[in-house]
Amino acid sequence: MNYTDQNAPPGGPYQWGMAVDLDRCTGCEACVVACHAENNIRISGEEEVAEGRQINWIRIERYWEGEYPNAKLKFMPVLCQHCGNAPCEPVCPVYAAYHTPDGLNAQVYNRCVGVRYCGNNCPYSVRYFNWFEPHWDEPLNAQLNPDVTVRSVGVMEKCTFCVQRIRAAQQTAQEENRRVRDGEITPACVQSCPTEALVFGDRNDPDSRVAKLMKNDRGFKLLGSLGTNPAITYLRREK
Amino acid sequence: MEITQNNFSSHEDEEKQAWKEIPQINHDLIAPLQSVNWKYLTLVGLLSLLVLAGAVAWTYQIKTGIGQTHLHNPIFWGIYIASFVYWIGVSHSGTFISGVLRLSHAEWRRPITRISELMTLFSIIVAALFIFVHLGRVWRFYYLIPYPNQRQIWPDFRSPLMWDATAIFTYAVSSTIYLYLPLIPDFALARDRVKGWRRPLYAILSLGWRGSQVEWRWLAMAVRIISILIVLVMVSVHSIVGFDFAVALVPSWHSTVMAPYFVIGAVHSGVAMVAVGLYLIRRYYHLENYIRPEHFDKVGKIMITITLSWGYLYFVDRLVTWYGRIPDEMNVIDALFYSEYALIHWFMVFCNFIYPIIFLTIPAYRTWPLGMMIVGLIINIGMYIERILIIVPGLGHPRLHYAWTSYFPSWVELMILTGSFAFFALMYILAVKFVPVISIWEEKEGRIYGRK
Amino acid sequence: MALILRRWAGTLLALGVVVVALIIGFFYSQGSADLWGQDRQPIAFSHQVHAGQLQINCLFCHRGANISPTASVPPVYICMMCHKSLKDKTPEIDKLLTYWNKKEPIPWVRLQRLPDFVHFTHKMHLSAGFKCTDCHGQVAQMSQTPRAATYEMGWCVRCHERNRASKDCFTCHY
Amino acid sequence: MDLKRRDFLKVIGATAAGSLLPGCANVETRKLIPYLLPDDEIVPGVANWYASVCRECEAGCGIIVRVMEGRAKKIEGNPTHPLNQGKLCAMGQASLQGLYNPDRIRGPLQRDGKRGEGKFKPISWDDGIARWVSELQKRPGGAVMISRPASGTLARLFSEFMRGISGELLFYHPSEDAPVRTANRLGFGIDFLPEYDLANATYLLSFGAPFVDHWLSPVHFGIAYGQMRQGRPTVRGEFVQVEPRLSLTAASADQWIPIRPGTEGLLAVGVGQIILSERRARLGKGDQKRFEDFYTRFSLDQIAAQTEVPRKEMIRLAREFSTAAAPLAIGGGIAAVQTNGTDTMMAINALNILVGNLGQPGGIRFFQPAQDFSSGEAAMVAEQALADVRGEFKQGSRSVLMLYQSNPLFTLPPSMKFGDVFDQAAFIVSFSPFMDDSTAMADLILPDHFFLESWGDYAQAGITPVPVVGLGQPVVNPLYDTRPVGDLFLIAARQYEGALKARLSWKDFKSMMEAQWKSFLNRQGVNQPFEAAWIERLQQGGWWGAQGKPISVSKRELPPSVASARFEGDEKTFPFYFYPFPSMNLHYGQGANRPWLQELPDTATTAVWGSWVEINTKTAARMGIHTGDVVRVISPFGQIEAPAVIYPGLRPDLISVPIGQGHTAYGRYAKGRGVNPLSILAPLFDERSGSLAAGGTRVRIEKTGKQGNLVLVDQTAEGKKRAPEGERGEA
Repeated sequence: MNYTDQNAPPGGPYQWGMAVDLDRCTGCEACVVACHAENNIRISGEEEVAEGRQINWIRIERYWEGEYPNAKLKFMPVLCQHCGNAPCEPVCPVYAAYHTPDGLNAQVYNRCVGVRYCGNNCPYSVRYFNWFEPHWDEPLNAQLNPDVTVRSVGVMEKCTFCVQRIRAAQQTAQEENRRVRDGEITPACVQSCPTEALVFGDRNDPDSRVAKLMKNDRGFKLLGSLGTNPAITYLRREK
Repeated sequence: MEITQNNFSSHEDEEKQAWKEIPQINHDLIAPLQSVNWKYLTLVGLLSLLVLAGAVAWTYQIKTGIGQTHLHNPIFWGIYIASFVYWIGVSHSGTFISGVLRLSHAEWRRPITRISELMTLFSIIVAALFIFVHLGRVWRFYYLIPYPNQRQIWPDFRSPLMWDATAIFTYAVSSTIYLYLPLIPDFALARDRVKGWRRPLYAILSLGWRGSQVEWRWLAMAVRIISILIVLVMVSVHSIVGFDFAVALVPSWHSTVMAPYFVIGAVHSGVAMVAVGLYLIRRYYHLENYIRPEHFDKVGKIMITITLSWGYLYFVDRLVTWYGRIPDEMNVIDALFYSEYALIHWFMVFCNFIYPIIFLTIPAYRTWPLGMMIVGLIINIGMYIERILIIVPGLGHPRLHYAWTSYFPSWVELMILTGSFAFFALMYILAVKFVPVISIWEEKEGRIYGRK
Repeated sequence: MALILRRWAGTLLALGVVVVALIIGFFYSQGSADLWGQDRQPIAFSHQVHAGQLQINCLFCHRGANISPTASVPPVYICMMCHKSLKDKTPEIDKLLTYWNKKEPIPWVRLQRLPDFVHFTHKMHLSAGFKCTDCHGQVAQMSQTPRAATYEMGWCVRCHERNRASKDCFTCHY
Repeated sequence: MDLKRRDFLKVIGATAAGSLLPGCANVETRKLIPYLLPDDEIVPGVANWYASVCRECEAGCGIIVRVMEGRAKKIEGNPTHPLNQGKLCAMGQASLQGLYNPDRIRGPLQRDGKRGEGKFKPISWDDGIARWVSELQKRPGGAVMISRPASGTLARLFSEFMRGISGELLFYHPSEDAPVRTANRLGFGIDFLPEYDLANATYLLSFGAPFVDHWLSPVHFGIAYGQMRQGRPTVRGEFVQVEPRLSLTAASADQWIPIRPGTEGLLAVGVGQIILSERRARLGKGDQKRFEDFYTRFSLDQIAAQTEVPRKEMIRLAREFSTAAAPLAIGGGIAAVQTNGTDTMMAINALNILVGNLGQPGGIRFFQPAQDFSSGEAAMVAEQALADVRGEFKQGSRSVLMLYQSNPLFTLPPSMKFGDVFDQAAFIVSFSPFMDDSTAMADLILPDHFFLESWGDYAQAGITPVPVVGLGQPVVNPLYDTRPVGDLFLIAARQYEGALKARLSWKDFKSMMEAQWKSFLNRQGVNQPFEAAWIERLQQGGWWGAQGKPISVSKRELPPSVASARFEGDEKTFPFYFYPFPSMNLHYGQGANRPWLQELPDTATTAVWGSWVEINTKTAARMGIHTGDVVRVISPFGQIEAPAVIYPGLRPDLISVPIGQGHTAYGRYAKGRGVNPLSILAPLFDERSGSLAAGGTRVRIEKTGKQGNLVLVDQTAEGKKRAPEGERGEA
């Protein structure tokens, strides 16, 4: 029997990361619904959205550029960047926001007391707060995913890179005493993306798709000038 | 009775004369503790109602969720934090004035110190309250307290909020001591003069003060030491509150000037608040003989200095941003100067800078108590707005423009806000029925040895 | 007199401290422990008889334990596998039969529970070589099965420390 | 997969249910409810994945459904399915909220009170079916069934049933694709759709084809688009979108050409003419002459004038297109929903003929779909056919209306007066699982299972290079007292006096399917025992064969004439073109009762939970309209009011409104929300495909002075924003 820490797998630790190819993204928002389905994200309802309280762990930001007839519409999927040097982490007074050894920016719901400093300090505005107790009209709640906590009122939440899928894959790998294979883990958004604009993998594995894409010369980090060292690399759109 | 000043030939006569005044002083300053009229009671009733309303609103917010505010992504902080900062600011006045003036042996401080020290205590209580009002899960507040637990988790002391907690706790404790020490002789005085249920209480609080030489010497020393400490603590505490913002990544928060700027801002609102307090107490306790126009004049002069330094720091902060032309920062500046927040912003500048500078520089105005109170009010309004304008526009203009938004408080927030002001006032007027609002022994000391 | 008063002050202070301590303690217990009582089961099932005297393996009934996060309670069908053939009649067994005949599941009362924000997997722990009794106690000697441990976080963490398992929050809380 | 063994599975096992909230003590989770019977497939806490077919739109993607303790948790694409290769769109994933929709019809209902009052009272299944059958019996040949396009066995069942009672079966589904299909039939003489090989194209010239919004199969073409852009090491496919409104698809294009509505065909002709005249055409001997005759009929200057695309622009397009290694021209969307839709599509196909990409990689390739899998003979019809139905009811030759998941009252403009059918029909029965606008008018409602609860198969007609028959199975137990529509029809057949009994003698729909599959698999030369083969198909989610050779297209018809489209309403009083476009996530309103889709921001406007009117920036400025102001859109046939959204990607003379909202029924999330732009359309049709010319109505707009509750996720005004530096290419 092996008690090995799943953060210390054979062959060195994992560093999870993602690549987002803006030249492939068509803004179809399949990823958004996939995320809602996988992560028990509440239905905010019209009033709450009007208040600006909708929760989209991944959202498609759109930017209009130029005027008719040269108007251009650009998309950019924005989710938690899982910064290696995350502004949200040190400001949390209770360690609810912290960094895992495998490079995830974790939010521990049951520890959160809701001071919301992390939300202020996130330059990507990807942290979302539970202003009320979530509610699902029966029997919509039958769909809720038992692998993911339903966040109660007063706690901060955000993208986890579908940690439940990561942990599941790590456990199987651990039982078979091997490393997680590239492509074995796909977060809900990545899994659903038709154009394969999103790619997820282990940055520490030089042969992984994501590691290769991160070397692409179209690559850039979102708000890279801030030095947050995100785990997500964007690939610039051509033209 | 009018006290004419320079019609005595020698110190001895003067001193004799002064000794004669003592019983009168004792009587005048103990009197407020005993008289209760219907005006006072209605005021108490009114304030209690407001406080109750605030409490109800808060309960409702806890029951249904923090969503009862109008906060939303990414404006996670609103008037709760603004109020917190504001009240912390007010609290610094007291100590600053009395502490600094004590150390500089300013004679005219004597009637002012107690008034401002009480302010410190109560406003810091209100401020602390807002931390809890702000929490999303206040029933889990104890996660913020460092204590050994079976989870083996401690608070994160890298978080400015923990610095805050520590600083405020320190400050609350020290300022209470600072308030209490000079009270001891007065409590003793009250113990011997006040009848009824309060007597044993005063007895306990006076810690068996007998007024022996030794006791006086110890007291003097203690007060001197604590005065020095309190001034240092005060500066550090508000610097730390400034750090809450300075260390954050939010556009317009991330500025090195924040710490001194917050200290000055605090003193600005604080001293102004003192002016208001002075006027009211003078007016309703008929202490015209003790709080004289000269005192207002002195306070006014301090105000000018503070106003100028506040204006300087504010200007510096904006200038650097404007000169740096960092796009994300400029978005906030534009919002403040030209668009969304322009109106309220320039009103704030008027309240905090223009009005005080124009009028306080007129000597006649400074000796007009009512006018001084008005300045005080205006400055406090301005400073409160200023707190909001530090927090909201920055949050409303995050670096990814997609998430831009704006904010206006909800009725729950406003009710809790009014409640907090009422709570402060309530505590104050209850207090002045219990502690001598002017430090009696210091007053007497002043009369006898002061003019030397 | 003054001396006496000073002593009063002391006692008052002490009282205050005690009160504060009590309040904190109350909130603390609210936060962690699961206080509510252990209701009576619909059928007085005895682990002592089944696991103890009859030596039935845990996994025979709780067949989820080594293949699933949840150990799962046995289907009524499993009970009937034996009780169909067994002839002895007790009121408790009659209850079982009525449930079976009505094609109704038995509403067992849950005694061993973790909050939703804890993701515990039986599978992982069994494959790591733990025994059921390590956490659930000597069930074979209990007629009723109260919680054998607090199941509080501290209890988990200490065990994880002992066995050099991950102490990362994101191992269980997500 | 025998359902009976799961019958007692109604109650859910003892796992930490997702609905338990942190901290809260939740009563029901204090009870452990064990299964009565163990099911070999089911271990509490362990997920099972079942393969099935998505029926949310007409594409028929393969799906796999994650089921835990008998509850469907998540839907993902079936990785082995040739159409969607493991991917799935927003709408498909949201079908879970159709299954668990709180407003599903929970049992058979009959009308209580006047028709359309929406009052219903329960009825037993036996009585309900008996009533339906007797109504049919009473009026032989009087029945018309309007059904959403069924496929495979169900389609066959429907058509045989309706033939048996000598009724009429119409497979109707609102879409912009009818002209595309018709153009292929007329142009190439082929009934099914080709594979548009975007993946290997190097230059894509799209005339309004919204292939990532809702064209044919958005998922399939999404995958292909990704390939076209970055899938190949060296080549990056160029992509030009020609359409009056910058759609979601156009947003991804390298260039957007805002052409005048209804003139797309002319532009195609113009481009073609240039290609010919510059001797870049790759035509066979036979075609050369024909094509020259055709193209020389047009003058470039006139075309330039009508399309408002300058001549040199056309020349550039023609050269880029004809010199590209693998050029491909596709059409659809707004170009198709005009009175000249089919001609336009044919003119666009002609471009493909000119550059000779038929049967070539990166071009248009027809592959033989699965043969001898009977789907009956009923074909898809378009709106015009329903207008004829109205006539039949008027004369009284028809009197019974049967509705299956089709909502004509919502998807047809009132100007077509189809409502009359609902007044005149002697009897209306609906099999819809939801109380949609039309079902609310029914006399009898015999609710179908949701597709995730029922058996079904789907024979793919084109698009994929390999023949595909999808196979759907129940992934969860039925939630309510509903019955699969297939079973209903078989029961009815048994009760119906006449030859039907003999022809439809299966005991239930499942056995009919198995029979069909048995013979099908035999003819495919599968030589396993059926049981094994069947289980295999179920696990795979269907059957797909090997890729054959592209069919060589012999027929190469040109459109008889290409002119700019006709429009209803004169230019003076109605200065604007009007385009009601199928909403990205609600399509033609099917998605409106799914909260996820309602709350999914429309990518371009970020609007949620409602309707809006898109207005060009300059036009809005001219009229003093700001985002959020409620404007009135007036056509000769009616008016609607909705808040305005300033939309830079729109011709100044075009107004567009999303379809999908404005339901009068259809559950709590949809009812009374927003407006239905179809309700102000003129009864204009594209004669050749018979589909509604939704883009053919002219409108004018007025300010109402009101402020609407327009909910935008991106709350700030336009113009202020800039994309982050990296995106702008400065990082």
